[in-house]
Amino acid sequence: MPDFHFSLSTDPLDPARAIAAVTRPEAGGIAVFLGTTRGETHPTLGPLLHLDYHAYPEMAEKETRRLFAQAADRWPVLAAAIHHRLGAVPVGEPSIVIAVATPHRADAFAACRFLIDELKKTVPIWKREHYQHSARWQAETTDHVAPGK
Amino acid sequence: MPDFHFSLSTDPLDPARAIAAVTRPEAGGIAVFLGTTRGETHPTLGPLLHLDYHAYPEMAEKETRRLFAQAADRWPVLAAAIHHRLGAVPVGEPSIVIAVATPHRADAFAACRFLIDELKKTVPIWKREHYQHSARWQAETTDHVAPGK
Amino acid sequence: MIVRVRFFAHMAQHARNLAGPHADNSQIDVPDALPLADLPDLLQQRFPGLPWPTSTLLAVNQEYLPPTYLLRPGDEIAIIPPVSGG
Amino acid sequence: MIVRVRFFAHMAQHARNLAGPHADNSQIDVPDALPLADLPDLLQQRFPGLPWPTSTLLAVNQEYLPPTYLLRPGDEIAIIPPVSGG
Repeated sequence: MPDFHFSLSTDPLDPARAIAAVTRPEAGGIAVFLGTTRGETHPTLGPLLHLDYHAYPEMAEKETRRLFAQAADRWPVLAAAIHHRLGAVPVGEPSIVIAVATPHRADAFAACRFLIDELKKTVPIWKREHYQHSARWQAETTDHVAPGK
Repeated sequence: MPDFHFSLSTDPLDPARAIAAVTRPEAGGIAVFLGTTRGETHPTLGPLLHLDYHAYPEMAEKETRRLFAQAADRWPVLAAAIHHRLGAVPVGEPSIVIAVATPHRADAFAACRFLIDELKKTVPIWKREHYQHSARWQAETTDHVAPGK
Repeated sequence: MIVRVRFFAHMAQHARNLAGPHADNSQIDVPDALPLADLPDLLQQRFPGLPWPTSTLLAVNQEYLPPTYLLRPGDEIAIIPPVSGG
Repeated sequence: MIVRVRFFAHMAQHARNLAGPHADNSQIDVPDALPLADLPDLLQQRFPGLPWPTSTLLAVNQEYLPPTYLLRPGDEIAIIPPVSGG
């Protein structure tokens, strides 16, 4: 199994650290993804100030390692790193950095894309949107079962 | 037209500089690609020591800007940076860093992938492979017209 | 039998509001070998009015498990509303 | 008329070996309004034995141009063997 580096931290993320963690002499390409807090303005809640990320940390790591194992099965991954920030992430700053090294670039892009897409579906991390006039959990804005059901 | 940052330099590349150049509050995703010198051993020429990159600099910039304009036509690119290293690039170090910021991640991946794929086809930069026992231009190893033709 | 139940995001906030400061991570008495599929109804009785997103998933001991799983004493069950990391 | 011709990679090395240290970037006398398509043959006569990759492209004033382009005085023509940047 190739190297996998995972971290959750309230410190600002350093993409150079994720890149260094996956750099290998056998690599021909490193694909990196940064997800950043996008500044936007809600019609009634006002401008977004920051996103606030919370995790179920033990499971977030376990689930992310499972996704990494799937990626390593599908593509010739030499090493990968996923660093997710928790707590407040201001507009313009990254909440996640994913770096994947492979011998050839197409695989690096595919595996990196797979990891961010799957992470967003299953890894237990939640964001709370802090607007100027109010805050709300992203999960609050989805459909709910009828009360009493 | 969104911001585009291009450089050719014999200095080691700093991915953080490319990422900083494209960071925007409107960005939700930044896709980054690093092409790195892959260590390999040729059956007769021995281990690869480094790659040596040369450019037709005026045209390399013009052609890369043309590719960027195509990318900005196809995807909602906020900013992009392409930094290519020239001269000797040792095994494990990047010869190119491409960073692309877009509002949503699928576009960042697509535009970044487009830029590296097209750059490799048309931008006038050439590498010379320095093996332990000999050096050769990559272009030398392709088919040539018959002498005297 | 006793199992541990953990809530997250807005569900954690509501659980605390409904049942006290530790209600988002507490031990609960449930019938022996309760199928995982039956836990949501039981929790909605214990926490009346708790918001429950339609695509909420259940994890046991840090792993998504099928609704047919039969709970065991000491299991840690996490109620996972739609995730939004990345 | 006079145009400038530039060679790169191994073609530059061979041009220098064949015709002196500046032969990879030199002024050359060509017929007026020579179609770009006719330049390779003319260069292969001037530089006998110059290796010429089959997929070599021609650029004029830092831009790939079609073979029908008619050369003008002062044009800078670059002979672009298969590129390998990135």
